[in-house]
Amino acid sequence: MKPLFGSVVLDVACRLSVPFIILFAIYVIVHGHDSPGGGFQGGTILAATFILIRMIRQDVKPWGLDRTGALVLACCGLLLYTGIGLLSFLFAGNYLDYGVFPLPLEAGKIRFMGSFGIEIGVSMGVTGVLVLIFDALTEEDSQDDKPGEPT
Amino acid sequence: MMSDILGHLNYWLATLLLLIGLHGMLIRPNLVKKLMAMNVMQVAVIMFFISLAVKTGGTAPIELHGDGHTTPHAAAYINPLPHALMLTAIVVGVSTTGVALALLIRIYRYYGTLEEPELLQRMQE
Amino acid sequence: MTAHAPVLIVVIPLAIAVLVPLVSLRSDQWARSLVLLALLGAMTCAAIALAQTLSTGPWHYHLGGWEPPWGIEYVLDPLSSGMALLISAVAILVAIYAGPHLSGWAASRSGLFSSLFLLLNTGLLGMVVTGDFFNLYVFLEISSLAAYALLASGTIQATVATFRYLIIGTIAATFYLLGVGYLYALTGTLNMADVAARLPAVADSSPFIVAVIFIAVGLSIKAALFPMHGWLPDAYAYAPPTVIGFISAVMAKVSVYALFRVLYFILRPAEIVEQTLTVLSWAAAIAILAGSLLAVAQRDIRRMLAYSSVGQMGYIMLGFALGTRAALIGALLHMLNHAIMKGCLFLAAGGVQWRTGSCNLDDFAGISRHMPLTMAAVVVAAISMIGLPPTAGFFSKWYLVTGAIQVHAWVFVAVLIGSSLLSAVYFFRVIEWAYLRAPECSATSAIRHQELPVQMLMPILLLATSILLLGLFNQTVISHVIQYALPQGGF
Amino acid sequence: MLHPDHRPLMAILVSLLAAGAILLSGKRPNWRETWSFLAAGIKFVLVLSLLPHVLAGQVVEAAYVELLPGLALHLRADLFGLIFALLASSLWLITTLYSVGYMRHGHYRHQTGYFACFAVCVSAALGIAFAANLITFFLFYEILTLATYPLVAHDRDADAIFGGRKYLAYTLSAGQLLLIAILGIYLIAPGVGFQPGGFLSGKASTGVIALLLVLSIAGVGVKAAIMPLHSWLPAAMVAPTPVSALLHAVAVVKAGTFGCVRIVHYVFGMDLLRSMHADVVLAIAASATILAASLRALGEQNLKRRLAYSTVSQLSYIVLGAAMGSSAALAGAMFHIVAHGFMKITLFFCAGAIYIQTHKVEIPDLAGLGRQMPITFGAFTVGALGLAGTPLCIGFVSKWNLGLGALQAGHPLFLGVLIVSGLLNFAYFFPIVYSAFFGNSEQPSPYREAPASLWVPLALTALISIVLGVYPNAGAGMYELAWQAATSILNNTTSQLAAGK
Repeated sequence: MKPLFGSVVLDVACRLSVPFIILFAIYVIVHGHDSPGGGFQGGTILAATFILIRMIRQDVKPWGLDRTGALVLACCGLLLYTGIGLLSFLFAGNYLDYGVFPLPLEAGKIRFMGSFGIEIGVSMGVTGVLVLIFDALTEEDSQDDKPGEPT
Repeated sequence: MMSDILGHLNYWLATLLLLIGLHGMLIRPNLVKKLMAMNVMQVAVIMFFISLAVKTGGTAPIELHGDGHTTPHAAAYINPLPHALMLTAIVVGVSTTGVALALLIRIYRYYGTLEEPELLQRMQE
Repeated sequence: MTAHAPVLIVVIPLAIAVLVPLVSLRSDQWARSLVLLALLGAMTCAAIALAQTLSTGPWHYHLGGWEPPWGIEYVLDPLSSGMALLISAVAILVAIYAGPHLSGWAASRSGLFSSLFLLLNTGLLGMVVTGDFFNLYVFLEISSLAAYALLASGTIQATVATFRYLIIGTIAATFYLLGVGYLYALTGTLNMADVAARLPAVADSSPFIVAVIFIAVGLSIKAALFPMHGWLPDAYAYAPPTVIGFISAVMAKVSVYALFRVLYFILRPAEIVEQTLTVLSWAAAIAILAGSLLAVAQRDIRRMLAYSSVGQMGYIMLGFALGTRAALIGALLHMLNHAIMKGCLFLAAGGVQWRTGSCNLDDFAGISRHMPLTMAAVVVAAISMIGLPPTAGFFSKWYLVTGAIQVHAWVFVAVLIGSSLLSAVYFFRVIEWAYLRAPECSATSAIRHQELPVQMLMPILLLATSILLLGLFNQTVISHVIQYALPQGGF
Repeated sequence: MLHPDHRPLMAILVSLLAAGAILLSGKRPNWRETWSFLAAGIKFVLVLSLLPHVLAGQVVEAAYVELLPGLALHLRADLFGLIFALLASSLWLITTLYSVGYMRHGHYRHQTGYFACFAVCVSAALGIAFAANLITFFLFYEILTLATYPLVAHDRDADAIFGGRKYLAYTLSAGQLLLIAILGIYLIAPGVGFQPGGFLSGKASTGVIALLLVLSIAGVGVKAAIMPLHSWLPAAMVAPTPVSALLHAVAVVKAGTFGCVRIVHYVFGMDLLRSMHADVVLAIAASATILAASLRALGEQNLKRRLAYSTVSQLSYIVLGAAMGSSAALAGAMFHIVAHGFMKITLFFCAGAIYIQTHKVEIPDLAGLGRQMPITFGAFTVGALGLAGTPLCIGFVSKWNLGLGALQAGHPLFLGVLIVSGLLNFAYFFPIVYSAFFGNSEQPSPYREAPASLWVPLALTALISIVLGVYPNAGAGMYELAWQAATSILNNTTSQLAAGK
């Protein structure tokens, strides 16, 4: 693969900024419950790191996240999401009714934990899908794989 | 007349954006420009929804804990629903754009053009 | 688990859709079994829901336990659960049919394909069961996106056609969303039942008129009603044969269903809705004629079938727009019938394309000798499309014509009858080629001269049989299901 | 309805099952034909077994699955229906025998599909005969249309395909007209089955009834080949001869005329027709068809096409009888369904036998052939004489009754039509017979008599024509059936016939 933007300056800038971006992403995800933010936004930010690394360092496999990895990540995230939703059936609640989980916490916290799980699932899904979209758009020999898309 | 326009400025702006988008999608011969126009059109609807929820001096409907803060009166909250909806609409828009770009890349790789007249000509051959 | 059937209808395909790509990394066979399992699960849930709603009335399910109008609500009544049952049943047959196609593909590709197919199902089933305007939009877009990706996986022409479909489809969805925005601005709620309750206060305002028109236009585009049908023939003609049977059978119908539900069950008493219905009835009449005429002019069988679909969607729309009891029964019955007939025809056409490589009239020459069973199914489906007894198509046409006569709409009677004759022209042309013409001798490899494999043949024959059974036992369907699916009052 | 009798359904199903069995045993001709014979025999016995019940005035009927609200798939063997059923099942037996010989000696291809479609056609014909309401009638009527199409286009050459298209265009359009008529009738009178004497009287305004009548007569009139709706019939002559025989003697055109009588007398009723003067209009149309088609037949040089025009003309006898509506006219019309069936099938069998032996289809080429094929041409002569209405032939019985009916109904003009038509019949058949026996053939041709599988059936039908001409009640008592049916209709007609007493 021919380098797209490869240069030392960009490389250093990338190295410097990536940890902070990830930190910010995690912050946004974690505080999705009670402040602006959440899984979508956080997942998008997280995906930005992967895409940045791919663009600048020509590393198609940052932290092991190649194409298949992205697919697996997306699927696992969405499975987490649907799984938590389905889990509430076990405790006689409706779908996504995570107030019913028998956790040793106060009622509001239980809802928070449930939606936090959902946010993590969503952010994994969004990250995976966005990376997949990026990969699909930049791949060289075009076999027509289309990415799935998030909820 | 003037008051109609000024009183509902947000509607008129949204309509204008919508029309710009529609015009681009239907008239522009370049497929990428069609796609951009599509995004403009989606933004028009998003703007429309968000403007429905605008409240001058309102705050985000978030419980802020800790000292020094007083919980504002519920009437001061901005309706969060349109924002949540438009977040979803944005995600939908991004996905659509993603799929559309993938299609465009495939078309470009095969035909070497994204101008519709040329494309039609090459498809005939 | 039966208490959660309404949400499981949607969640099972969704969950499996994200699971399938993972599983297909390990075993393709397992992934495909999972797809079937998911669809079977969705169908079982739909069947349970149908039985339940028929005995106890509509079934409301609140997601996350939030009461409407704050939370999203799924509403199952005989109409929506019947539609869900139809969608999932056709999906199962198509999933079985797709087996031999997918066998030739790389595992990752077929996994994605299956996943998208399930997502398409999720979207369509969600559109059917949801009781929330915005949720409907989301599911509409999920189904559309999955459909774009599936349609584009055919030839390069399919990609171009799909891009056009994407542009038009997005316009449609945006229009719908804008209409919903107006409704929200007027009523302050997105729950369908809640909107209906608050409607009388605002039914005369001009924003309401705008809302109705935007929603009607948006969903009509998705339903490929005549002047807005342009995207359909290309998209259908070039799409991979695997999915087209499903997409042609149910996708446009779900949009018609959504339009029907919104107009009849929620917005009905308003005057603008009546006017919209009148406009729609004329558009439908033109659609019937134009679709049939254009179909006569085609030599590519799948394009012909696509134009025929434009005409047939007109039948359904006309029945809805006429609005008498007989016409509504006819429209609903035709929805069911057309899904089965068109599914059967497209699957058979796809089979021919799979064997011969293309799907022109010339490819059909003398094909009855090599694919007798497939062609027998085509004949049955074609007779049903023309509307001759004892096939299912006759009976829906009977009700539609009865409905048109009851309101003294003689033009529509003539249109319906004339379109039958036109469809006789283009379907008997196919039959004539398939049975009476000698096959061309040149360049025929042995593989072309074979009946389809069992996996592909079985769904086709099953659909053909059900056409006959549905015809003979249509009263059972009407008296046990369809009559409960009609909107109460308003006649 | 207390004891549903399933024999009508079984009679219909037996040939449908046979069609399936024929398709499955396509590779083995002997099996295929065995199925045909077996089904034809069983069917004939089944229909015959219904005869005593029906003659004794019992109702043999059974209702099955409900097709439309209040309208079931309802089969009933009544007097009139049984006439047609007997004709169709007996002629199927004979035609099967003939077909086997014809198709084998003519080295035809696609025989499996041929025999299967044939079986379906006969099923549909029986369904039409036993239909107890319009929707059942329409169902089988359209099945008949569809099943006949492959037979018409059997040869698969350009002519055959064109003939098939023309046939479909006419019959499918007619079917749609009939559909509208049936829809209208059921909107006026929901859920009513056929009743002798009709059930529509007083249900709607005259204008609506007249419209429905025109639509339904146009609908069945195409199959009955009433001019100007006849032109598919000569075009359909491209089919193999047994098919033409089936088209003209048994299934299609007879279904049309049968439907015509059914609709006029069991749906509308003579009273309604008279009140609108539709009877006269219909009778005049029929008379015009009789004469015009006879004249047209004179000018045809192709034997089968001449026979086709003869059919067009003869069928209108039946329509004429139905339109006049007096007791003798009705009985004559119904009996003419049988009479024409046997006579015309004889003639077509002869035409087929001639074609198989000599490959000649033009009438001038037939000169002198009668001396080489005496049995064939003897039978031909019997059929021709019968059609012209010579005494001692079956055609005389029906024609006599028709003439009598014309006088009863007070329309002596139509008697004149019948007589002129009889003369025209002589005019277009006699030259064939004469030149065959006494004409000089140009070449001393080595043609021999047709093989037994061909001449036995045609001799049989010729013989039956004569026997029934002498004893009209012989065998199945169809003459008695016709009279009883006519009486049952007229008993339910309130207005007294002008000359009926």
